[in-house]
Amino acid sequence: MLEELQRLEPFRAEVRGWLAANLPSDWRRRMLGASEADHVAFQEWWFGKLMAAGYGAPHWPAEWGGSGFSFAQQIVLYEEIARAGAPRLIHYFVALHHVPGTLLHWGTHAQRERHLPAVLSGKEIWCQGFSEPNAGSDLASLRTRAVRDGDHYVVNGQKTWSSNAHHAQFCLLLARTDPAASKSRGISYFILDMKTPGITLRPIKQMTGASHFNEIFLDDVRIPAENLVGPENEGWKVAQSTLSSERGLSILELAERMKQGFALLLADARVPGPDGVPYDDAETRRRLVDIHVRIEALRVLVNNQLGAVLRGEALGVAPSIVKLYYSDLLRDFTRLGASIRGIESQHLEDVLMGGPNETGYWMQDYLYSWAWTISGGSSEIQRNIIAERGLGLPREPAAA
Amino acid sequence: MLEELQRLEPFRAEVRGWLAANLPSDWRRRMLGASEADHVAFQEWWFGKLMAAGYGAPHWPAEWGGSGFSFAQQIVLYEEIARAGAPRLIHYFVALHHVPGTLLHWGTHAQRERHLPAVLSGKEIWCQGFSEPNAGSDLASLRTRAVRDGDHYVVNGQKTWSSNAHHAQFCLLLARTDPAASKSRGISYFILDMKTPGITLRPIKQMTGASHFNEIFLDDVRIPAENLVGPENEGWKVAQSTLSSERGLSILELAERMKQGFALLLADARVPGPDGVPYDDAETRRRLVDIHVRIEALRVLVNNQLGAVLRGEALGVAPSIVKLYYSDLLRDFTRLGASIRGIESQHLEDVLMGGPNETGYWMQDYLYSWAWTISGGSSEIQRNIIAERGLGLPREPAAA
Amino acid sequence: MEFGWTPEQEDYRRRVRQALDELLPEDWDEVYVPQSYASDLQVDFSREFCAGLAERGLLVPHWPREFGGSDSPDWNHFILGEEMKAAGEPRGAQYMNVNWIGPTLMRYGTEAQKERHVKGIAGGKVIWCQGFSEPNAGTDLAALRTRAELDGDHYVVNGSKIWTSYARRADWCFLLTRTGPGKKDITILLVPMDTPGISVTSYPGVIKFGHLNEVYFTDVRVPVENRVGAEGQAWEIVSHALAFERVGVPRYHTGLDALDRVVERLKAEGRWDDDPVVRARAGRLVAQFESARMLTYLVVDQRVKRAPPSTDSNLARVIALAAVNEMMDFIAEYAPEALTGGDLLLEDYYRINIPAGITGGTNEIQMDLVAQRGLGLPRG
Amino acid sequence: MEFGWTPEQEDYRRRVRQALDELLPEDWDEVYVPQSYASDLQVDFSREFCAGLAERGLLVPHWPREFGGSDSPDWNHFILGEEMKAAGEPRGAQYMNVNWIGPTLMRYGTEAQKERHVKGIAGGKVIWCQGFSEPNAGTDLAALRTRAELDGDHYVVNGSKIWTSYARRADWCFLLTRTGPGKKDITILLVPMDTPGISVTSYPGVIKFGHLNEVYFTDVRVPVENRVGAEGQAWEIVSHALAFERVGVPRYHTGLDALDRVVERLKAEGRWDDDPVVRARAGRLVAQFESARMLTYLVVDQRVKRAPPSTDSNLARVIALAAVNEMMDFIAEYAPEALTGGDLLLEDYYRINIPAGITGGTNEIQMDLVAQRGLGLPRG
Repeated sequence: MLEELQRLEPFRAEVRGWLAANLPSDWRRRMLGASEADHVAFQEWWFGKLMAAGYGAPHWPAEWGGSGFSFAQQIVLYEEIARAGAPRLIHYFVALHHVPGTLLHWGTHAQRERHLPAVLSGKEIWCQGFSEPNAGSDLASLRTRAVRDGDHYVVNGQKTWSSNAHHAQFCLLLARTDPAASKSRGISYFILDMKTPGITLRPIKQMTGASHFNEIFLDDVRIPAENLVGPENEGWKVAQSTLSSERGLSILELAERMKQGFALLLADARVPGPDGVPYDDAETRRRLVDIHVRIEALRVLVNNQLGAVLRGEALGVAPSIVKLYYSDLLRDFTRLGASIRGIESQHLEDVLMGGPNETGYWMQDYLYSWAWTISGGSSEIQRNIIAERGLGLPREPAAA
Repeated sequence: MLEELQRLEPFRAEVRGWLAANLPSDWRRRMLGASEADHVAFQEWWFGKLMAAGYGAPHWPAEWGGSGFSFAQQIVLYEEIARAGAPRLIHYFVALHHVPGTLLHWGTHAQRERHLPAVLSGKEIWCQGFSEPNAGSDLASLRTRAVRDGDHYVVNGQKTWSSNAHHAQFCLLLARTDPAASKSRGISYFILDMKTPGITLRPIKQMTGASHFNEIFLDDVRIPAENLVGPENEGWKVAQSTLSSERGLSILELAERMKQGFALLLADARVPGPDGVPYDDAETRRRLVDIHVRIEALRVLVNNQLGAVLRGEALGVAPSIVKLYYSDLLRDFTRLGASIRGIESQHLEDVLMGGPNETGYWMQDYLYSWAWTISGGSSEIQRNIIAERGLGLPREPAAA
Repeated sequence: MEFGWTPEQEDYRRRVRQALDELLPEDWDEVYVPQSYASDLQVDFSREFCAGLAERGLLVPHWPREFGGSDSPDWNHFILGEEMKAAGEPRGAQYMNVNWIGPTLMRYGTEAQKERHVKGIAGGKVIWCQGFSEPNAGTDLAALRTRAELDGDHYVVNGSKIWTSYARRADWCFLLTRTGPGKKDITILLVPMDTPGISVTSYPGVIKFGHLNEVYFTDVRVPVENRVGAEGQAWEIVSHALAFERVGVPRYHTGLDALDRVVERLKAEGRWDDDPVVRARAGRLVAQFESARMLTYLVVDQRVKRAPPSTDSNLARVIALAAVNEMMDFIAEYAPEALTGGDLLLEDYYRINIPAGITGGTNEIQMDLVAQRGLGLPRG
Repeated sequence: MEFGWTPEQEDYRRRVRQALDELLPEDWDEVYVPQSYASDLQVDFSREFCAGLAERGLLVPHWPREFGGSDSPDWNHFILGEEMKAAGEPRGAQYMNVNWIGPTLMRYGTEAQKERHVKGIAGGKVIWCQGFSEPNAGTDLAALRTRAELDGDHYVVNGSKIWTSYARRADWCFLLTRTGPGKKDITILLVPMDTPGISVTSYPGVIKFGHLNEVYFTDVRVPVENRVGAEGQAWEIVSHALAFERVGVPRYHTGLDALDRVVERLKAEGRWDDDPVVRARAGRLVAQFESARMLTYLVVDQRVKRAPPSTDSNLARVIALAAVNEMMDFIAEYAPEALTGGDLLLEDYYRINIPAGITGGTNEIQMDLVAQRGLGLPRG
């Protein structure tokens, strides 16, 4: 992997130069506590800049308006974006990764024509409607129902932990079309227009005051049959394409940003705390070292996965391992930050919109780390995937 | 790194074939609870076999009787030895790694001539006299004194956690020659003949009943001046050569063996326990997955270090990170094993001489993991190295 | 050894519960409690509630009769505290008044101060705030920088205080000021919050619904007669005051309540009966909170017997804080939705305990104390 | 609430301590204790020691007078146990005799059994072992496979038992046998260990110095009159017997002793005074052991008052086991040399606690019990 990346040093220099010239140096100041509207506008502006430079859709095929970069180029690009501390394109995450990953494989031509160019125009924000309340550790046990009614499906149910649903025009929705089938069968996959009547959003108010996530209530929502993606009752398979569309690049970005977050914490740890005590006592040192070691391990785990993608190898449960490792680490890391800053951490700061998971407001970061764990396929789900597919342990008892 | 290793597939096949043909299938049975004498004889026999095949000293230069293998070849060889579950050459570890690593750089020609061929003959076992009791986390604070007296040095003091000292003919010894100099200065490096009068050994009896380690008491022990290695008072520098002589291969071997140990534990976890309860409950699954994830991370950390060696890069604190990661993991892993086997673990089994750190007698393995942590440069030392050199934190307060 | 309450103590507990029944509004649990004890709503309500307690002789029963108390036994005082805490501490801001500000003024105050403030507190209608912490000084008195300079018969105060709960509604501030350059040159002033030059700014905080207050003092003139004790006597007075807090809040009540709430949620979701792991964790939490309860009782018993100070009160806090810490993790793991608008009471419990549970600095210090003083003592 | 001992209880404790002073050899701590309670040396010594206790009325004081006891109050019995444990439990094997084998036989034994065994136990010179556990059955009675078949006026026993402490020196075995195919067809026999067909094999174990015993029964003939109760009555009898063990051993004494020893080592090495981390950990341990002590006292108090069974005894064990677990890690991290021949007493503490501390299965079960029964109970 390294050799391939070394050959890309000129490309890396080019990206770095572009970022230095184009990333607004004051973006953090502008986005600290920014309004939702300002943040939407800023994300759209920054995505437009990236698109104009050819960096906005590096993994999209050229025929659909992307840069058609090699995977190695994508790695370099994501590394540089993270190292520059550029804003995360969180509003476009689903649209840029999950939408093409799903539609290019399962979508009709009409669906692709309708949505793919719109995504790259920056005008179309997407969200995901997979998770449901009380589904516990098993996505396949979802209960939202879709019933065929002429040339429509009528959907009733509830989704939760949907990121940025309040900004989204469309949603990738899973609903059960055959209630008699066993768990992962009888599920279908839809494109849901968020303007359809019968949709109600309830923001999930995090303890930090922010609400990145929503519950989505679906009450006799009518979806045209042409918005079905893939065959009826095969939605579980379609969803696998969605979930595997992101081949390690966003975790690369997160791991790279975490390294920077750690540098921030190290700097914090050198500052005397609110009680005038220097925080280089033995226990704090020990905890800092242990977190550092785990960040190093995360980085090589990510590289390992990227290497496997580069070589075209099957990933197996590697993505779950990396994701689980990251989630646990993010929680322990931010908790250490909160503990080092002590009483100061109780002050609630403005949220940095589009910032990393380690903003340096450690208590907020710690509280957010829980939401992160739940929203993106919980750690329990990852553990079960690893236990069953990786270790060959029997399925978890149904009740647990 | 991967490409280099792929080119070595024929070599790998050759090694694997040789091991299949030459590794006694009953060696575990023979070495389970074997006497010390039988174990010494067996180690010598196995080392002889390896030497005859050209696998005994892969990293030694050809001029001194080694195979002069490339580092990539060494990686393949160690991987295969570990995967075959071959005995660990624990009696020869110091002699094969630390002795040439030190003497080839710092030794006189006479010292090399005297010792290097003898090591490869299998007749010379070496031990290390670095650690001292109560030295805490700092090797440089050692207190064993060596005073020049004519053409000898007279040594007094105490060493501890010396592995296999009771079998050794020679010892790599650190002693303080200038008590006025600050910590890491004023130390000198000696070759100590273990037959010299004034040496007393006390076995350190582990809870498992085994005693791999010894305390060494030095009472007016006279060492000829020609046995000084490197300049007087420069022993600290010489010791750095010793400690860096082993460039990740033994941790590779340990990590590879740990993967096999985990397979053993997984098999154990499927067997109903002594109370007739199957051990696939949610908590055990969770713990198994977490250990598995950490073993994967260890493996990629090791690969990362080996890759850096292959590319000739400076390792920095990477070896300390890997070592610390391994030690913590070994402890948690074997503890999980003991907890899964429950009451059965209380039965003390015979020790598998030359076996891996995960023999499957989990309680014994767990108890041994503590000794492992202390003996090979404790986890505290590794943490301090990482904190000071890796993170640039201030030195630990002297008192702590 | 004798565990259990006397009939008189049981009666007393019933009396307290009855007062709570009579004084709390019907929507107390639903509306008031989730707003947190430092909310304007609760602080304002405490004037009504504490006045009601005062009428029933339940606001300052542990005080001497000369100050309006009834010299009630320590165990009764403890029972009162347990019941208040179990009800969500409706005394709110005034918990401080009756537990240490009043008693401190009884001992160190001038006759005029006693007449005004001790009586005021006993009436249940006065709100105090505590001007201790400062930016970059935390709880270290030696680092305080808010200055008070004598100018005729007034002190002129300049500086600022942080983490000043209740400041938005307080009538008075128990203020620590610096009156000289030395480490111990700290002096206590009683400052009316409506004095010109005082401004209160509120910031959002994570630790509770509502706000953290900062109080700024700009040329605030405080009459010399508002000084408590002599100049430089603050260390002694504060140490004495804090001794009243030795037992601390009985955290086990709210902890066990929170645990019950999580368990109810898990049962409703069908995740309780078949999951031995979650039950085992809940069981350990019960054990920890009950330990804290027993140790707290032991401390009260020592106080009742006027035993010399021991580290047992620290022990009780260490155990309670460890339990709180585990309880927080338990909520976050097994009922995370509760922390995002799904259960205001659990969320409030979590927020309030963040300083104790997560930042935990105090906890470390307590443990060190225990080890320094508690080991090597004769036992058995 | 009343914490503290009465003068009578203090007197009783003094009496016990004096007996210990008189009866223990001078080298008890140095020679006997490190050999572990199950060593031949200690088992043999217990015949002398317990006889001495019996003479002083301190072996079975809690027994009814008709069986040689003095109906002493439960608290006295507890004090006796605390002191014995603190001294390293010199009653050794006979701890079982007086705590449950004797009382069980009083209730379920025939007159002849009472005459012989209850009296024998009260004399302090008889060693019993407990034939419960079997390979692949653990502590699950339903899975027992050691068979007893009636042949005239004898049972013929075949099978084997594991973890049989004291078996090398025991005079009698309290043996569980299977007398039918059903889950509950378990019957108790009292078997003289010198009966032909019994062999004892000892294996080294990690949990203590010395050995783990396995006992093999080959056509061992046991007279029918040695049966306790009826055939199939073992479940009832064992449940009753185990109820005597509810409090369990007071683990806090040995735990705090071990902690003191580690702290002494750290002080001697200069690693105590300047390391707040190690002190904080030690402090937390003190807090945990003291919690266990208080909860144990609470359980004894309930027993004294003949209160209905609660989960408090489980709570006490959960807390004690958690403390033991942390204590073991503390030793291993801060005094690892103690585990490798450097300190026999610490090493013995560590070994003995391995089953409780590391394998911990029991602990999980206890916690589950607490959660199942202890939550939702009325409080306060």
